[in-house]
Amino acid sequence: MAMMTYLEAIHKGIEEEMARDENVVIFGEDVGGVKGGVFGVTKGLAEMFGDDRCFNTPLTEGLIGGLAVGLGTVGYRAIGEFQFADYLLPAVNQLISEASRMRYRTQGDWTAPITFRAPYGGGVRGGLYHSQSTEKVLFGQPGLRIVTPSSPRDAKGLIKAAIRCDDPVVFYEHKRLYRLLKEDVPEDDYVVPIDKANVVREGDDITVIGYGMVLNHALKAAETLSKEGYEAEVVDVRSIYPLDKETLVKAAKKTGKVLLVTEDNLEGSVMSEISAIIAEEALFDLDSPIRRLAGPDSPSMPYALPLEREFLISEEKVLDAMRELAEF
Amino acid sequence: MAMMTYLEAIHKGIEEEMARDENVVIFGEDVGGVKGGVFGVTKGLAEMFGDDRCFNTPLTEGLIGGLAVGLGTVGYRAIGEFQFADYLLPAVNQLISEASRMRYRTQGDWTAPITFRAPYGGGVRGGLYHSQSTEKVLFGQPGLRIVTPSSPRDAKGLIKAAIRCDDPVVFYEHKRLYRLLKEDVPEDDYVVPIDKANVVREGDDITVIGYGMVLNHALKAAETLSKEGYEAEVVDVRSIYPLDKETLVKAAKKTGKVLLVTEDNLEGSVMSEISAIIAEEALFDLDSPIRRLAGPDSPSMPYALPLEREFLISEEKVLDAMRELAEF
Amino acid sequence: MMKKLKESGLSKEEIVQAYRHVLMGRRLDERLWQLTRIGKTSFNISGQGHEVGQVAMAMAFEHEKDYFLPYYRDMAPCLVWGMTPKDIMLGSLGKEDDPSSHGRQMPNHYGSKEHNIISHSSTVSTQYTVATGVAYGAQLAKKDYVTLTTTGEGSANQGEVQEAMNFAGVKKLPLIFVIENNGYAISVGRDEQYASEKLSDRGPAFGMTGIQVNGNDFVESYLAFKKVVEDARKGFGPALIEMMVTRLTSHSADDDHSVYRTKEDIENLKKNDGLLLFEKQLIDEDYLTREQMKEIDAELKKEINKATDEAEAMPDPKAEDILKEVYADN
Amino acid sequence: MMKKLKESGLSKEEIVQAYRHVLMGRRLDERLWQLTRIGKTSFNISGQGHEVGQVAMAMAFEHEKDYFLPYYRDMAPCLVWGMTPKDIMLGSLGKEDDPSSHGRQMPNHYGSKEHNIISHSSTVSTQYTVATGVAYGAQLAKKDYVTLTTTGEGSANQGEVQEAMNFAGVKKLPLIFVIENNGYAISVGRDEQYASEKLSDRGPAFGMTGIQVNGNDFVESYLAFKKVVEDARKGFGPALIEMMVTRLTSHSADDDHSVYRTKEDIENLKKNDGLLLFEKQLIDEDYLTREQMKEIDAELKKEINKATDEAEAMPDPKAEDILKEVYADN
Ligand SMILES: Cc1ncc(C[n+]2csc(CCOP(=O)(O)OP(=O)(O)O)c2C)c(N)n1
Ligand SMILES: Cc1ncc(C[n+]2csc(CCOP(=O)(O)OP(=O)(O)O)c2C)c(N)n1
Ligand SMILES: [Mg+2]
Ligand SMILES: [Mg+2]
Repeated sequence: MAMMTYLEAIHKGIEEEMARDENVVIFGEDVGGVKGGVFGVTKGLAEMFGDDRCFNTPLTEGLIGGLAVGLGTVGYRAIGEFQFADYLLPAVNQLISEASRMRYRTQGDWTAPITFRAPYGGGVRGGLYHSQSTEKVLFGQPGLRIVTPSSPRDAKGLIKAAIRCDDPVVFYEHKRLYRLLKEDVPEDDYVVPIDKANVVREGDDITVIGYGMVLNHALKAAETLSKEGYEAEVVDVRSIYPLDKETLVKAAKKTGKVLLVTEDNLEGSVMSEISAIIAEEALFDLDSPIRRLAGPDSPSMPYALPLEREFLISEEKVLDAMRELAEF
Repeated sequence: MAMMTYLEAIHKGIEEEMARDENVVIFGEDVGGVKGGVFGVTKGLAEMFGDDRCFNTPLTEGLIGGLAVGLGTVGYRAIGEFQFADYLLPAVNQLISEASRMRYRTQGDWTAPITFRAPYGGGVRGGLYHSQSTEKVLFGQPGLRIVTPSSPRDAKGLIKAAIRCDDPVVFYEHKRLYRLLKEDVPEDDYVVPIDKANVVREGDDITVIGYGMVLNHALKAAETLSKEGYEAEVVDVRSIYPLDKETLVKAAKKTGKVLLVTEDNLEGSVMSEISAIIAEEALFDLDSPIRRLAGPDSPSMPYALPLEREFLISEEKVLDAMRELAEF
Repeated sequence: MMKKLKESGLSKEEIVQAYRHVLMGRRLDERLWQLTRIGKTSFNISGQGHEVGQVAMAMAFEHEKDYFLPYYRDMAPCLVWGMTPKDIMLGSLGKEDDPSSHGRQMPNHYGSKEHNIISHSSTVSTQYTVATGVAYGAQLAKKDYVTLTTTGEGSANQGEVQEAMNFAGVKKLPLIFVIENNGYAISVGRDEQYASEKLSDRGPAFGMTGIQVNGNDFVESYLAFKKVVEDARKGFGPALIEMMVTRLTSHSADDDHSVYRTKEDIENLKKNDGLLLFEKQLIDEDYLTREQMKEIDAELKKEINKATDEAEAMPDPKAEDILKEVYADN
Repeated sequence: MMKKLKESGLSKEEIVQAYRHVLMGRRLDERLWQLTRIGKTSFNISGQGHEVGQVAMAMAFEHEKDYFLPYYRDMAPCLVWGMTPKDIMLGSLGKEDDPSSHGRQMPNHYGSKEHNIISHSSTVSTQYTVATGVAYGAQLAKKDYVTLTTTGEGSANQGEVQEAMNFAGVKKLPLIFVIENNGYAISVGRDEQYASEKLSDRGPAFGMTGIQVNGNDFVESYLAFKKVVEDARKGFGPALIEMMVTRLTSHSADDDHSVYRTKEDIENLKKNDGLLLFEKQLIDEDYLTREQMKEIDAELKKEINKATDEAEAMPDPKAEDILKEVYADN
């Protein structure tokens, strides 16, 4: 075990996989050289594994997408970094038309085992274009996987699983969690399953489902609520697409009261699909409407502090919603 | 009144708006000249309004997106055509980062009143890349509107509303409906509201919600079901984003049994959001789980006939699902 | 003035083989149009008028190791690379054994794991950036394979095409970019597509050689490709070749070019039919007689008949397999 | 050798005004760094080292009618176009009255309805295609405005940039594309960004003039812009100008260039400081004395102090307005 931040855990996972398999390569804007990423996730990798395996690309996300797909077809495991999740939008065509379909459209003859990394999320004064949760844009594209860790421990195990996965995986990393979270992380070679949600807290009164920053809020709020006499089951979605329906439905049925939390906009988020699944498969187990807590339907979060605060889901907002549901 | 196909009605709506307002311009791949679009929707417009107002662009969807946004900022009402809805993917960055946010990020100082046309939908032997429902990719981007007509009458009125709308609107046109539907369409100048769902059939037993080809299936199936003694309320979503929650929730509450139908994949479709809204606002009015009928979670529909058929929602599949729900 | 065939440095056998490929491209495509007309296949898009340059291009590569990322008009070069008429037929008929996509993509979306032909989608030009990954793989593995990718002149304006060329220039990738310029993007003519005189000028703008060749001139095309492939294999970096060709047919089975091409234009197309020009050259330069050509034609037709029959007899994909290979674990 | 100031054809007053703009760009940016350091604003990204070329560029346009689609380092040309130091301050402080975005975008995302400066996003280079629409509007309305858009040399590799240039070439749009080439995309140097010698070579590849200018040479830059703007206004079509400049600072407040620039490199930056070179030229060519410059400097600082104070006193956007202007009807 070693104390690691969420960022260090991701770094470590990549480093281990690059050491383990020489077909793993990593690239993106500012990823190589001495800078090692604008957040420093890839710092040191170029020196350790050479400039061929860890390198800078020109400022062209479409190219990052296609380059990764091509490397996949000839046997490499590419890790393509989009500097911010907001900036994978120029690569959406490659992600949807190519990466997610190479296997399907050749019935497995050609494949694209890729990990696309995408730092996402708000609360960093990034305004409209450095704060987004873009996972909904890619959600529901069969062939593609979307995952995100919400703890350092999961971060290391999940990035390793993504790199080893034979499918293209978009790996979202919450920018606010990079340095905020720190915990003991196993130093050995473990992976976290690529397709499983995780019940991070057990409880009988309400079920809270989320991922990323808001999941951490929910965990803290659950402790407060516990003192008030209510126990919350807290589930980390982790595998955003495809979803681990079984775990999610089971957790919903367990308490009959479901709160879905996302820092994305209310409408069209991943939580809507989770709600639909529950409404389809667990309706008669519900004791209250399925409640979603989310950002307002503005185009991401504005820069000015009062507006950013208004947009963001805080621990307080999560606690209020949990309490309301518990008392329903 | 005049008998018109769905395609003719769209053509007519555009023609009327171009005659009415000289700031309306239309462009895209093969849109201008004598060809007038690969489906012929814009045929004759170049001759009628000149090659400046109806023209071909190079084969570059990103450019189509940006060109439209720029024209919007200086007072034009651009209609940009994506030849197939599948091919708006290279323009996703322009649609999300620019078109949908120009107004918001300047608090109304600059605006982008645009209509992006996108022929979508399967059943045309178009395989993986000429059959898609890409509306889910753009769904949930505040600032952007997504609409689609499901009848010739709506087609004319809705394209006119989209062109006059001061927001960017993505106007989906179902390729299979182009020549399949024909009905009397008013020759006068009417618009269909840009933000309203439409109850196209009244009934007390079950509520079916959909749009496009599958809505037409539902309407036919409703007649069959009626003979079996069940009356279906059928709602055309029409305004895909933002959704007309009021009408949708009301229709759901009315019968307490809801079937959501889409020809998109099951997960992550527009229907998931509708389900979430109903689960949030009408849960205690429901007498059965919210049922979704959709394509399988494969990456769009394959080319070979047995596979295409397997993917597509047929009238029969809709009828079966409706019957099952009615009998629940 | 076309370059003489002997200047190619190719043997007579090789030249005749080239002709067989060109003619097979033509005849097979003609058969596909027939099948489309009678409803046995729902779609066709063809390389008619591109074949001579395409075959010259393909012959400059080593098919055992070089990779090819084609576009939809590249049936002839796929044949040179090793695909068979039956393979093509299986694709057009959407059969389970179709090596391109197992019936999942529309016809003419060529691919073959066996022959290093990497699958492409309908979304134009995405193969250009994908090809950079394939080519970068050669550098990583210190292998000397060269990668070839093609697209049309309309599709060459897609931003990704320039992104790919830019990166290939930076990394000096062993990668040959080809633009098959037939002057039309469906109905859109050259003047509405780009303003520079030659698209090959874009090569130097992205740090590589750019050469325009007459795709009807077999030897000019072949020698240009031979040179850039050799250079790429030696590590001298990528190249862009603009191959001037003619689209003899409508854009595809869904298009009718008489709407936007004048009667005269359409009549004139024949004058630029590379196949006819190549045949004349073969006769003039004593490689083949008209008689021998007829024999070859008859042989090819037999092969095509056989391929058609065999392919038609093969099973369709099964409905229950629709979710197969969405992910690695299913 | 820099071109003499009098060759610009500008009056002494105009040259001095240019200097005021250059210096204001510098001083205002220095103030923004201070505000960032003390936490009054959370971010800054600056044009230090770009200002001389930028001001020369902007002076070649008619600000009453010409449109400008800038990128984040273009504070100085926005000032020339008519924005005030207070406008800039309001943006950096994220105030309700910020004309660029009313506090909704990060600092340095310039825009102004009043001054024909069209809002840009953080997603680099999208302004290039947006600018084609603005320029096409001039042709539609038969107006003679010229449109200017800028980006960095890293961002110039985005596919959309080439798509925009291609379309502008086809339509002969009155549109000037500028690449402010400071040799870095954050930490990524020229060699990893592109392989051609000059980015201006991309102009001809897309059917337009391409000119590389030394952005530290005020007159060379000004005259190049003057010519292409005149040509564009006459209907001769677009141009691409690559302006060679120096990034004197780290990429932004979030970056530390000492990580990837050597100590020596950083020390050498001063030698390429356009402001210092321009001042030397102004003195050498008898436009201003050191004394007069100090006076100007003092004036500008007063103006900046005032702008800062006034902007700080302005209200923040209100939380309850978060859904204002998402759509036309709210
Ligand atoms: C991204 C994208 N946009 C549009 C289309 C529709 N489309 C298919 S082929 C074609 C024209 C291609 O012209 P060109 O590149 O010149 O190739 P050619 O067909 O002439 O060989 C178009 C517009 C597409 N397949 N992909
Ligand atoms: C599409 C996109 N990708 C990545 C970024 C992150 N980013 C912001 S500025 C920048 C470097 C830009 O370099 P250059 O274009 O040379 O401009 P400079 O900053 O040097 O003026 C990067 C990578 C972005 N803003 N947008
Ligand atoms: Mg063409
Ligand atoms: Mg730069």
